[in-house]
Amino acid sequence: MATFVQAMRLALHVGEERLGVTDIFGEDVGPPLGGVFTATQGLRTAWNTPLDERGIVGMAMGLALAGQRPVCEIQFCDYAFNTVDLLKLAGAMHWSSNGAFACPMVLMTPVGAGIRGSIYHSHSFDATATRLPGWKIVMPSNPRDAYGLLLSAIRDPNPVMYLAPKALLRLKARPGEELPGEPGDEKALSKMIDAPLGDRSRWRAEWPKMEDLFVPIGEARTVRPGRDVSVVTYGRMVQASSAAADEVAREGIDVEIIDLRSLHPYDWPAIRATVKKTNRVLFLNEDTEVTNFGEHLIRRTVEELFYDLHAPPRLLAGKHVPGVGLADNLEHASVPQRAEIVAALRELARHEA
Amino acid sequence: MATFVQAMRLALHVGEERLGVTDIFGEDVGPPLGGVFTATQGLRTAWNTPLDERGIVGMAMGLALAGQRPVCEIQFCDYAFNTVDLLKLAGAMHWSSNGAFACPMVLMTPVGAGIRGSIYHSHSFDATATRLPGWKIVMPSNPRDAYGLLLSAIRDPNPVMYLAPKALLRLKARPGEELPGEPGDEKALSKMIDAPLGDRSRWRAEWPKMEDLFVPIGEARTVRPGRDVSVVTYGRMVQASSAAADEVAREGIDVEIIDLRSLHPYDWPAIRATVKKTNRVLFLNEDTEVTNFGEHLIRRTVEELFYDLHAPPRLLAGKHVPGVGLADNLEHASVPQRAEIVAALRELARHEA
Amino acid sequence: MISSPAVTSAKEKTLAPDALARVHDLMLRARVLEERLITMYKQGDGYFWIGGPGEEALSVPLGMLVHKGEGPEHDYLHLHYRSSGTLLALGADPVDSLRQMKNTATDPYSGGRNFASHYAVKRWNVVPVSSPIEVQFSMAPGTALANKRVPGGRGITIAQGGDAGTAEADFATCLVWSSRKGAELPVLMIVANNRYGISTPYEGQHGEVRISDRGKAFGIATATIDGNDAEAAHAGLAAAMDYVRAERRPFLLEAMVSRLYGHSSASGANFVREEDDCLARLEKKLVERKIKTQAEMDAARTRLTQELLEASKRVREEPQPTPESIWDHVFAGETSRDGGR
Amino acid sequence: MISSPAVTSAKEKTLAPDALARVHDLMLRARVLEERLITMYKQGDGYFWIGGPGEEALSVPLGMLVHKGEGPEHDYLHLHYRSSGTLLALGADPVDSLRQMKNTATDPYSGGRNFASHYAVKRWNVVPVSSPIEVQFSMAPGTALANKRVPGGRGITIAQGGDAGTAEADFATCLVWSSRKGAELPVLMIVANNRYGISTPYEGQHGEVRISDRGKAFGIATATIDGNDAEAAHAGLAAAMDYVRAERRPFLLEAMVSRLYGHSSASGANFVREEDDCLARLEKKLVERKIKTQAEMDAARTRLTQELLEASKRVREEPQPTPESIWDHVFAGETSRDGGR
Ligand SMILES: Cc1ncc(C[n+]2csc(CCOP(=O)(O)OP(=O)(O)O)c2C)c(N)n1
Ligand SMILES: Cc1ncc(C[n+]2csc(CCOP(=O)(O)OP(=O)(O)O)c2C)c(N)n1
Ligand SMILES: [Mg+2]
Ligand SMILES: [Mg+2]
Repeated sequence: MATFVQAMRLALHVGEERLGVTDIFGEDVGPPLGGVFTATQGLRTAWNTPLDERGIVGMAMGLALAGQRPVCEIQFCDYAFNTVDLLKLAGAMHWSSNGAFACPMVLMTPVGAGIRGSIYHSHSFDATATRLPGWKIVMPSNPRDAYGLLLSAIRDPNPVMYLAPKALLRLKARPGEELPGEPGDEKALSKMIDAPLGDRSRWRAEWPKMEDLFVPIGEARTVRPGRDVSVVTYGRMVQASSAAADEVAREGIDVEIIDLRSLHPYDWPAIRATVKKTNRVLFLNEDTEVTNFGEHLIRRTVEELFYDLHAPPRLLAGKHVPGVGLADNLEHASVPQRAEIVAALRELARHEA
Repeated sequence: MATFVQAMRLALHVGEERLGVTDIFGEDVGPPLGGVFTATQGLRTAWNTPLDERGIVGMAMGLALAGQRPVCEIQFCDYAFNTVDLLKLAGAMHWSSNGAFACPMVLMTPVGAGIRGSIYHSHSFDATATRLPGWKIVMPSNPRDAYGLLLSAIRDPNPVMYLAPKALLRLKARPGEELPGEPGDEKALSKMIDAPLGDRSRWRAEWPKMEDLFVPIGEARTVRPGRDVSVVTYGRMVQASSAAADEVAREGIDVEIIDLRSLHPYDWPAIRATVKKTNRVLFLNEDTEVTNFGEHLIRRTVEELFYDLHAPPRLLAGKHVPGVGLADNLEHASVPQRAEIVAALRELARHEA
Repeated sequence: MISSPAVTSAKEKTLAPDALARVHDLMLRARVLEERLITMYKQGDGYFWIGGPGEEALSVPLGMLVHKGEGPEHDYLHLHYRSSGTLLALGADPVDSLRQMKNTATDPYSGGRNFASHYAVKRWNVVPVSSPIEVQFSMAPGTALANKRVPGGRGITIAQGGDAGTAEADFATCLVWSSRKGAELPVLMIVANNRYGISTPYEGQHGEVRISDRGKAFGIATATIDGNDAEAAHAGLAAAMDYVRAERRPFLLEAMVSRLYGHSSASGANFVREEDDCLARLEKKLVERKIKTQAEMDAARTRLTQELLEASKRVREEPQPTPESIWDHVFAGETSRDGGR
Repeated sequence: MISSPAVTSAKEKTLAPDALARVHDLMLRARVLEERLITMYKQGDGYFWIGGPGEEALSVPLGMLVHKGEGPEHDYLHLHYRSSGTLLALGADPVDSLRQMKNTATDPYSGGRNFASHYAVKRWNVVPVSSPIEVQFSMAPGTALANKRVPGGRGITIAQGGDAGTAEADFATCLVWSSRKGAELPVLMIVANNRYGISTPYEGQHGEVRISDRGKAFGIATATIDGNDAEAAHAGLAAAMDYVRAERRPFLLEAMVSRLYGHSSASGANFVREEDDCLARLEKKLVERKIKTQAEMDAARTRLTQELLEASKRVREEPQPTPESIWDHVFAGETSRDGGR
């Protein structure tokens, strides 16, 4: 069972071998470290850049303009906010050149709280990302999607942002959700592709023969079918809402969970279907709550499905404060926790129209 | 009758004279130009910076940390997207230092379309700005508020962003809405404070004795009372919606227009009151429509006022495309025009719950 | 034909008569084009003008020296909004510039979306010129790395901007990324120093005596040249390009140029008599060297002016983009045009 | 007392015995503090460690030489996350660092919000240290302008960062903004060059032989010093600070230092034997010059270690911030805490 971060690494390897990736780069992405979360260990084309996020994005844009398929990383999305102008430009490249220049780059970056990352290792990026026209935005919540969405991102002729929930990076694939081609034995896989501790100068990864899996960008996944209340979410909150759904199930509340997986384009038919089914919906994410992507989804829901709603649609998101504080009390008060999700689900389910 | 941009200049002058402003700076802000829109002509403390927005914001932050009251300008908000990290940092300064360091800076920047500015002189900034916890955000729609909100922004101990709708900068104050202290005769005012064409090296402004006017940050203004439909808007769209309201008035639709004036903090009691009064609401702005501040307001409206709504609340905003194109057809298709506002008002008014 | 980099010696400070005549012809075409664009603006046939009159002695030789084509075997051009001379030297149709001025649907560079002088030509590696100052210098290392990867390749990357723009982060990024030891990149950075950023003079904004000095700490080869002298500019460019082509290392070239019609239409777009006019200088040379007569050149100017006047009338009749076209090209490939809606 | 800038001659390369003893005492305290923080992390009394062991020979003299106080008459300090030595030399209570490590409500620097070594001390002009690398260099010109405005003032601004961080835009911004001709600013830029950015070696990322060379094109005075030799560092800092104080112009100082416990707890926070230990070097000197005996110094270390161990136990009992405290200080002044909600 590959972990999320191993799945990323395997996808990048497939990218190098079969999808034309010639450069995987970012701060500490190359040897010896292979990424602060190990996502790029052992990759043939991985290299270390200067400590300059603007340069990283610019390098990716330049390579993409020259027809390459670069994959770059911003070490933490918290450090991508000095590149927003360049991200906008990448998203505008094809449009402003009237279709002449595509910009097929992938930008990967770890997002979200949940690892006690304090103010500058806990930011989310989904709200900012969805404000970048011309970009596709994906955010997997499990190893299989991590693999399949990264392959799709690499193949896509547009700039694609790949948001990796950092608290999930060590999550293992669930039985039945393996990556196609991964060795059955997880110890064996680790031996093959995880860099050893200590001196790595002579280490080479031994790659399993992976098969293709292109999870379509724009397609949601029903994580859990249910009758009573819908949760439309993505990333780390998929896990959090599953736990909450288990809890309220004991009270007879049957929750349907939709994992959007892609934030742009997003799967409106899937959202429409779940709202029409349960008539009660919670939009859930951990980015700050003022001018939040979930608010866009609520807007569209009330615009198109007002009379299908048996309760006011709800948003649960991060608090509008300057950062996520380090102390547990602070982090828990800042980003949605299970108890709050449970409370919101109960309220939605019990609401009498 | 002072124009919007004259009102800004007069407020900056008051800032220099009475509110402790020692530095007004940005690209082309000092002599000889005094700002690409003339907002800073003749000011004693105005100076030209290097062409480096990050440096401009950093300079303002440094001065503010040292207890000064800097006012900086980003020439067009389109060029502020390379500073988002610094803006976030300014907003976090007081909070992350546990209240030790305030950051009382004002950042002024022209926003919005309407001057055929093409891709990079038509951006809005309200969505991005409202995603900066710790900042106050104001956006005046007329000369009197332009004056009064700038004075309040300067006096505020927090970072305040002052978004100036560039299409309104030449707008004149309406009778009864003069600035306190401005000379009655607009030709006289122009002679006193508008720099002459040609050589300006010996020109000095002659400032009228202006009176204080502190428009409170966080307080909306009812531009037009009405019974049937509410428009909650700000900036350039205040004018556009007024024209639309005149048009539908002929059909017997009585529109109430709320000019928010402050986007953060915003005047929720005013929004609640108008929604409870008309039960039908249009949120209107010209920023792109995915993850838009108006969507936040809709979210809050459905969360708190769901059963007061006799029609689904509507958002009218800019299209989610990479930019505003130059040709008139393109600009008109990209940002809300009067005809669309009229259509939305009709639809809201006629909607049968 | 002198434009093949292979045959242009960097040492030639004097160009052969036919070469100089060709430079003049292109500079004249560039000037006449800009004057037409300014007139269009002033007559209401466009909303905004910005362009390159005063930079032709630099921009034309640059275009002539480019190893032109598509893909990493060829030169990549990250230009600025004063590069019309370079485009004409590459072979661009001046009428397309009129189309962009008039924001017609037929504007091949942006489909009526962008301001005049915002070029994008895929078949010549002219990557999209965009309004934000200096961002081209952050992208240049990327195309340069693609150039470098071509085995035996001679393609290089050229990034050009103004003097004031060097204060932006991106200029420093290009210095840092192109000079990494062992990973140097074939980038020619050109700073067209007209001593102004809009209204702000160079003096008071710079601690550097020469902007090109900023390369030195990074071990980058540098030069500052007179960009108003077509021959000096040609020689300086050829030398710098030869170096970058052969050494696969960066070069920082500063060229002193003029801003002949001010910053843009926002500042009036009127001829500035105090500035050194590179075209007049070249014409004087041509007369002195008896390569062309003033009468010949004046006649050519009149003819070209007339041609573009005619063309501008035709362009006026071309269609404007449709409202729905805002959705075109948001995405490459087959994605539904508005992603999710 | 040698810490008053007025009496420290820049020329002294050898410090007087009592001065050197004082430097040692503070360096030892700084080292012991960092070791305690690392232990707290390893024992689960904190979530993350980053700090300055290996930079004490630089950070301590810096703190001693600061013209300490609040407001533009005094020095502003824009430090990085390896500046504990500077804080202790200024007079900070090491227990407050333990509080930040344990993210208690009593942490005076951030109220339990920020990582260890993220200082903010209003009364000493220590502006908030924040995690994003290098942004301090964009803010420094602002406090320096405030310093400069004080008539007859001697206060200066000091901005410090690492070697890898100089690739960020902000470093270039500080060079550009502090050296504008006629508007030079009293900024001392310090680069603590430990030859690594996390796992990435200096070699391969820099075209510069010396980072300090980057100042030269701007006419900025520069020096590179041995930051592992407390006396050399003291002299280098004193010379640079005297220059900035007197001339009201910028100075770029590069100091070669060590990273004694790796990058942070993320890389294990274990002692790196290959690195030059500035404290060991100083102790050798003190023994050689017979200023202190090794036994005395070892005893001091044991005593200080014990004191901090005790303190860390007490800190463990101090309250954690309350959940509601996330709303505190979002705004200065009387604004409703959450603006609009
Ligand atoms: C990032 C950015 N900031 C500001 C502007 C507004 N602006 C347009 S041109 C210009 C001056 C450019 O000066 P310089 O780099 O010297 O080039 P020149 O126009 O003189 O050729 C400015 C400030 C911009 N286009 N982009
Ligand atoms: C803007 C930004 N990008 C990335 C990081 C992640 N990061 C933390 S420390 C570091 C390396 C810093 O190296 P250097 O500047 O040499 O300082 P040192 O840690 O060696 O003292 C990086 C990349 C960050 N904190 N901020
Ligand atoms: Mg210039
Ligand atoms: Mg380092």
